[in-house]
Amino acid sequence: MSMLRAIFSHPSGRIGGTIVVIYVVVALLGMFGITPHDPLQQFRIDRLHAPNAVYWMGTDLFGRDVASRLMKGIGQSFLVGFCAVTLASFTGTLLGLTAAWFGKTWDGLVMRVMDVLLAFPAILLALLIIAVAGPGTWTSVAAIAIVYTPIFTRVVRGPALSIKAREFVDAARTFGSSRRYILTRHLLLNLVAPLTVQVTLALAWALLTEAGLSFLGLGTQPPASSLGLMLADSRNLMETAPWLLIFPALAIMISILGFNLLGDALRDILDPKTRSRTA
Amino acid sequence: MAPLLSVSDLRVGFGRDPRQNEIVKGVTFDLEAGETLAIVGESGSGKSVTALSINRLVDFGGGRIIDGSIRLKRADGNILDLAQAAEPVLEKIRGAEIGMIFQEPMTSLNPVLSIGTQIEESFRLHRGLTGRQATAAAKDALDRVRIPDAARRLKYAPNQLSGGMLQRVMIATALACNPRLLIADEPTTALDVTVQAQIMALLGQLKHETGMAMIFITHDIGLVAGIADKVMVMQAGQAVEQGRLDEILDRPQHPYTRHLLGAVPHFESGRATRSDFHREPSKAKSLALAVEGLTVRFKVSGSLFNRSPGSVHAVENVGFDLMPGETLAIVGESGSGKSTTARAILGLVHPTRGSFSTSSGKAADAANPGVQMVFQNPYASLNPRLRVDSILAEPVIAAGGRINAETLERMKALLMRVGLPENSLERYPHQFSGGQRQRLCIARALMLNPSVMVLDEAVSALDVSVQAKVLELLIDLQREYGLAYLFVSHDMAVVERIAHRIAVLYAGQIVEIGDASSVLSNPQHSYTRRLISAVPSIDRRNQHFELDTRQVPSLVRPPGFEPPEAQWRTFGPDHRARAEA
Amino acid sequence: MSYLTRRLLTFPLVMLGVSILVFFAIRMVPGDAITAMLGTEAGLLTPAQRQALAAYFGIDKPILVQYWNWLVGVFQGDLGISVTHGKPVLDIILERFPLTLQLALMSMCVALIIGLPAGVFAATRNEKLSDLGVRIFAMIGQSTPNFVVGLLLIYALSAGFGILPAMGEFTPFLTDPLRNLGQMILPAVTLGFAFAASVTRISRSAMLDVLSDDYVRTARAKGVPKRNVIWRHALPNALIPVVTLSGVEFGYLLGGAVLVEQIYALPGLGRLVLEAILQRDYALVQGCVLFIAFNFLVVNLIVDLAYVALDPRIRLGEGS
Amino acid sequence: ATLRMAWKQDATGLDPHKQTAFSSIRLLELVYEPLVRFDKDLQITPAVAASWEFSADAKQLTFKLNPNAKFQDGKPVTPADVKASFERILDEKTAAAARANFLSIASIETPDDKTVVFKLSQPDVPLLTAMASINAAIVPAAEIAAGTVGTKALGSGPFKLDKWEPNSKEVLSANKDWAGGKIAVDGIDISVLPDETAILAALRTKQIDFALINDPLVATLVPREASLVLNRTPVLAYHVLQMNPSRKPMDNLAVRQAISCAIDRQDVLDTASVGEGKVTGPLTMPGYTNDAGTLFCYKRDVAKAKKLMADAGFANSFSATVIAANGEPATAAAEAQVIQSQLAEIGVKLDIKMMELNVYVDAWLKGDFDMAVALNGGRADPYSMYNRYWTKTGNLQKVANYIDDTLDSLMQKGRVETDPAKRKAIFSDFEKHIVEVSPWVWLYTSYSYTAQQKNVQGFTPTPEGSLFGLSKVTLQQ
Ligand SMILES: Nc1ncnc2c1ncn2[C@@H]1O[C@H](COP(=O)(O)OP(=O)(O)OP(=O)(O)O)[C@@H](O)[C@H]1O
Ligand SMILES: Nc1ncnc2c1ncn2[C@@H]1O[C@H](COP(=O)(O)OP(=O)(O)OP(=O)(O)O)[C@@H](O)[C@H]1O
Ligand SMILES: [Mg+2]
Ligand SMILES: [Mg+2]
Repeated sequence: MSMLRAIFSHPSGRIGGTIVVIYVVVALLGMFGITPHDPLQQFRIDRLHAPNAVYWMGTDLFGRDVASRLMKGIGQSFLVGFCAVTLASFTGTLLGLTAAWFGKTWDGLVMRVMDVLLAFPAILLALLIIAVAGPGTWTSVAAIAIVYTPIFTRVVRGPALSIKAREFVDAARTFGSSRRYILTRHLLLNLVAPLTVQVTLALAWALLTEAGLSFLGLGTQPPASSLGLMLADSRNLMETAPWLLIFPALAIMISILGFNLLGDALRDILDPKTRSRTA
Repeated sequence: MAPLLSVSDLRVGFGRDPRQNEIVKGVTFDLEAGETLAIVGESGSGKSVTALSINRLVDFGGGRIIDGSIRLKRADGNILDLAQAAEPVLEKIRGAEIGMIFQEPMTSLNPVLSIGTQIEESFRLHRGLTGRQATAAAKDALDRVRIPDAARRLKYAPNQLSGGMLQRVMIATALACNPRLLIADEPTTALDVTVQAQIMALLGQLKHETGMAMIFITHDIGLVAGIADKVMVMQAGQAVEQGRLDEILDRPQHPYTRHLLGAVPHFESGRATRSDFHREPSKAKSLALAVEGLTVRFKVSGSLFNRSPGSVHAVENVGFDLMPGETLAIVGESGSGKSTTARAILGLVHPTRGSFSTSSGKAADAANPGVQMVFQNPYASLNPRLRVDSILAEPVIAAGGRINAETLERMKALLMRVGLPENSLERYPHQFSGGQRQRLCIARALMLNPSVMVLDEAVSALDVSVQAKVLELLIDLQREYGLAYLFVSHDMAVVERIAHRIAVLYAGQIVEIGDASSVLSNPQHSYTRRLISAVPSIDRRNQHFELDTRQVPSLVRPPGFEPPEAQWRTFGPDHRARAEA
Repeated sequence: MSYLTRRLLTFPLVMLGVSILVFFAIRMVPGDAITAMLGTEAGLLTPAQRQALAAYFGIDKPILVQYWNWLVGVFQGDLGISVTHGKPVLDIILERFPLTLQLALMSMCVALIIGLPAGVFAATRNEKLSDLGVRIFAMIGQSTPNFVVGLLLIYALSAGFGILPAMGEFTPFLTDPLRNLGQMILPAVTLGFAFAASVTRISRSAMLDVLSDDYVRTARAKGVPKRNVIWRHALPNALIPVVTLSGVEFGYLLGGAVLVEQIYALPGLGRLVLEAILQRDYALVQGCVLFIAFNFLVVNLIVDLAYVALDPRIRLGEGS
Repeated sequence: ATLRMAWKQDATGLDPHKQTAFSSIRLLELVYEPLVRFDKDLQITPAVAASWEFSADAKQLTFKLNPNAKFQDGKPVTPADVKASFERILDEKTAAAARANFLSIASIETPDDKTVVFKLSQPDVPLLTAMASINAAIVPAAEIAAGTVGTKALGSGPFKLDKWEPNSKEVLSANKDWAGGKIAVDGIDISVLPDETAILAALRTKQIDFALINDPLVATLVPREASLVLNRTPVLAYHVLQMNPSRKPMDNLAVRQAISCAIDRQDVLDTASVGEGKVTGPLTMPGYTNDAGTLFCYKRDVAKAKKLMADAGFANSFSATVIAANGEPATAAAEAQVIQSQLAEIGVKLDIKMMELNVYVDAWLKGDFDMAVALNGGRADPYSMYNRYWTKTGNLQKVANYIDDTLDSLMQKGRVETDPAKRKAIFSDFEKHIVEVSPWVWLYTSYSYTAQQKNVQGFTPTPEGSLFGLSKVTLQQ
């Protein structure tokens, strides 16, 4: 609660928070099918209509309502983004934390594997995963998650190493606290701040990655919509029906803007050093 | 004749609405050429803000001068009100007419530029020197602050020098252009006693040589005696008292000044030691803690292109014992291995050699609840994200206990005992002051009824008045529970008040150990003597500090190095010192 | 062991991991070089024909044998022969690499030339209107997918002004610098846009941090003029995060920028790998990925060394 | 002047006997020549051969070679080269794509230095059209012996391939000695521009003179530009919804027919291809086409479809998966979506699965799909076009997964019939029958597009999409 208040009293937090909240609402509406029209229904006599009173954002090649598809697409993109980031942050945190704590061989092993994943061109990694498993929502989630896991691992391991050297951890060790207790209560709890910031930023990237994958035809499968797929489909219609490009592009930009602003605000709020400052 | 600097009714505020957030609330003082004004007061009283306002550096921290004037007599005799001056004029004055040094030498020098570059910069800016000339001038400046081998050191980066050296570099930079006013904002607070003494001596000498005026800010009233002509006491943004040095020290008028003077622990050369415990060698069987031959070495990792040059011999063959109810203080300057010794006993670092035993017979290590530790920094040793009840419960959980009504009772009782309100349990560490947090740490250490407490600089981070109260608490607890303390500190005045015995650590080795009053009143090892003579005291007024430019020896030894066997000499029943070459 | 030795020793390990990953992953993808070449007509092949083709493409032996042979080749500096190009893989990569390198360098230049001053400027105008302007620009830059930027740029220029960089055929810089730059500037700007935005934000926040550091106050107390305080004292200290970011981004760019290369029809590494995957040119995929991974490791190492050069405090190899 | 040209997809290899991808064939047709080739009306015209003749029993085919025909290294094309080429194709080790079409060749004789005689084991009329393919190109016997056919492009065609950087560019120069006549341009520079909007942009800014376009959405934008000309030619390749009759419930005739009746082919064409094309039955080649309106359920009839479904016991609904390849053709995803929406009306729930082309091909070849959206290549002859699917021994019978005696016997009859009118009748019956039993739903044929600047003249497109017409192109200043 106090977190929310802090976000909304922070200048960029207010804007970012509002954007994210609106998107989440729109995404939920889209996911539960509360849209002006059925996003899948093809009003084929109304193909490629420019935005008007009936179709607020126009219709696409099939006469589907762009506004409804956009809502659904936001839902889809957010679903993929959220799931992927949750998965990546979870695995990354687990690996980073244990690597920092146990050090030595385990650290070496984890970090080398992460190096392998990092050194492997990200888009190719995603591409291979999707090609092997076949495209679809959950494959995209897995692919994006695998791409971002090493980043989270690194983000966690660094601070975890420094927290490990903090005095309260030493103190805990002098009492003989169990490893699990120290890992969860001391390290993890104090990693919440960097993780939160990273999560918002990763959400923004995940949206972009999802868009890129769908753009290559590897993400969301038609007739479902996602922001990237809508952009990809509009590519060759850019001149005949610019609204097909403009609305999804704006939607994606504003959402990423929102996550970035929110991330900045969280960074300020959670990090005392930059308090009262915005980036 | 107008004074060199005349500040009148200075008001400074911060933030969007500076008037609402006034930090300095009407300060007035005059300063003649060649005079030294000491500003004292506790943390947050506005000393630094006042100082920064004089050369208008507050502007960059978001501060604004709301009211008042700062009249400076310039070299040509003109008088300029700095409070109204424009930035370009101020740039000419800063560094040239007003020099400034800060508290933290480590962070006050630009880490990525060599110290030579940073000193030269002053000469380039204000004297128009370039190239060789500037370098030569910088070398002279380093010579002036008695840095040996100045020519070579010019190329060093700040991280290659010790704190004391860096502070001298800072002074060299500030004095580069012979300013007529030097502002020193707690120049020695971050340094340890021996180095502090060196810096004070240097400032005294330079003041003498150049005849500059100085504003010296400190919260340690003991330091003031040695250097100041005038003293101003600040509290909550106001100057509550000011006058000549002797007037203030001997006849303080304001209650706050009196309180400040009373709280300072005065070092009394062993006359103020405790006498509530006597060691009886016959009872040696019931030792609370015995340490033998403790040696800790850290392998130095190789640099970018080089292999490891060897290891740091942080602690070398240290041995002592501790009886229930007794306090052994370990003193020594920074880097002498005090903390490493303490940490090795708790099992936080693995000793290379050595053995411990405790009264329970078990080795003292991480799983032994009989030995507990209180760390130096109360801010860092409490997990900021845990509530006090979880913090206190941790040792119990670690020892396999549960949180039941009984533990809860014990928590409350201990909180009461260390003087914290009962509702503390539901609060977070950041909702306590520094002294309160240290009490929390002490309560936490007591949760498991330890027999030995290791206190590593447990009161060093606290304000003087708070420090006194915590010390009192520790002594009470010792009496009550029969605790044995291993008290690590560099502050001789504090040590004198709490220790029964003292061990002096130098470069990882004990050089002198014995009964506190004997060691303090009759130090035998030259290093102990040096430590003691460096302690400031308000009794030694305008004293001429000895300037000692010796360096602490490097502890890095090549692989396989073993130090020679020590020779001990005995001076009395419980007092031994290492023979010196 | 010195840091450098230890660091270099991890290279082969990571490369081995990458090689295993790429080798087996690419073979797990359905379809092979035969379907890639013949498409649905591959169904017309008799078993003997199929066998002959498999032998031709070198995919007839057991997979572990294939891996071993390939690995042995790699150790001898032979990345194999690409079946689509009919040339040694290394030759093809080295042919394509200059473009990718140039593109990466140019986008980094674009990013640094725009981003760094913008970030520094914004930091010194903290909370002022101009600061806000810079930040909004940076946010927009970061939140626009670069394929959208690319498509819009091409459309706007070609339909609106009738100009367009030469597409398709890449002219090496040394052959015709002007033509080369004309060709590369738009892709570099497209990639550099988001990159510049990140640099702006990072350098702004790093500058803000640094400007409140003690040594900046010291410099001011010495009477150093504002410009010098910023550029000589503060900036070098704020560079570390900028270098980190640029290094990571540059490392990624060296792997090729698939979408941008595709849109601007540049024959870079990104497209090379993508097409190699689509054509199941296993040797080429493997070679490219190894090459890219190696570059990434080298760039990372250089970044770490740059830290040491930038900041004498940093001593590598401690704690990690 | 050199013609600057662009296309989206590059050739995948240089061996004319092995390459089947449209993109490869487009390039190889400029470099190699078969014995004969098709003109714009799919009539057989001379290429390396100047004339040809079937024996009366259709068991012997004799060619007279063009005496001027020369390979690009200056050596004349000899009957030995022809013989070596066909032997190479027939050799299983070569893995030649068109081998199956030439299995009836029993022996090849070269009585003199201008004559080649193919002796056939059985009458085989379609053989001649099969020989018009670049997969039956004549390559030098010496190159075959040296084993350099796939690595060096040495043909007798109008252009020499000077340089090939896969997926980047080709440089072709005019072959001065070409037997087919004088070539007006000095050469052709081909750039691979993987994005068709970029191709359009390059045309607009006059960076290129000539381009191949696949996506009808992009093609329709070309005529809007005053300086550009769009050529569109109907092609033989057909868009089709393949069902897998070996899987339930597509094994049920009524279900398949219901699906066929439920699909509005014109609507699919209008939506997915913005109307660029023509609704078609299975026979897409000129001379064999029938009026589509006469075929079974070519007028959409939802009521009938529903009734058929109900009869088959699927009054409620069933679901199935349709696979389609990404961007191959460009309209695949759109077709799948329209079909999905149309079939939803009769209670068929389609799941669309888009796949990378190779993955798709893999699944397709294994017959591992419920339904597939496909663009299958056409041939000038109905037998060569369809024997692979609808004869019992067809190589792709496994893909079609449908055995029908009527279809098989009609195919065999058509194969040996030499009288064009009778052949047409046979294949008309074939068409009627296959549409009625509906293993597949034929949708439409689209156009192949080339776009060019106004000053490019003399290009004639062909229904196969061949770029051979570039040999006649002139560039006006
Ligand atoms: N940049 C700033 N913005 C807002 N408030 C500030 C700023 N700098 C100082 N203050 C406030 O001004 C008050 C006085 O600070 P100042 O640094 O002068 O104290 P001090 O007497 O020097 O204390 P210390 O002994 O700890 O150095 C403090 O309450 C502090 O919070
Ligand atoms: N983990 C470590 N690795 C390497 N060297 C270390 C480590 N810990 C301490 N040292 C070195 O051991 C020596 C003793 O350090 P220690 O912390 O015990 O000193 P100290 O007497 O407690 O000093 P201070 O008063 O500054 O706390 C120092 O030279 C220090 O640099
Ligand atoms: Mg201060
Ligand atoms: Mg210590």
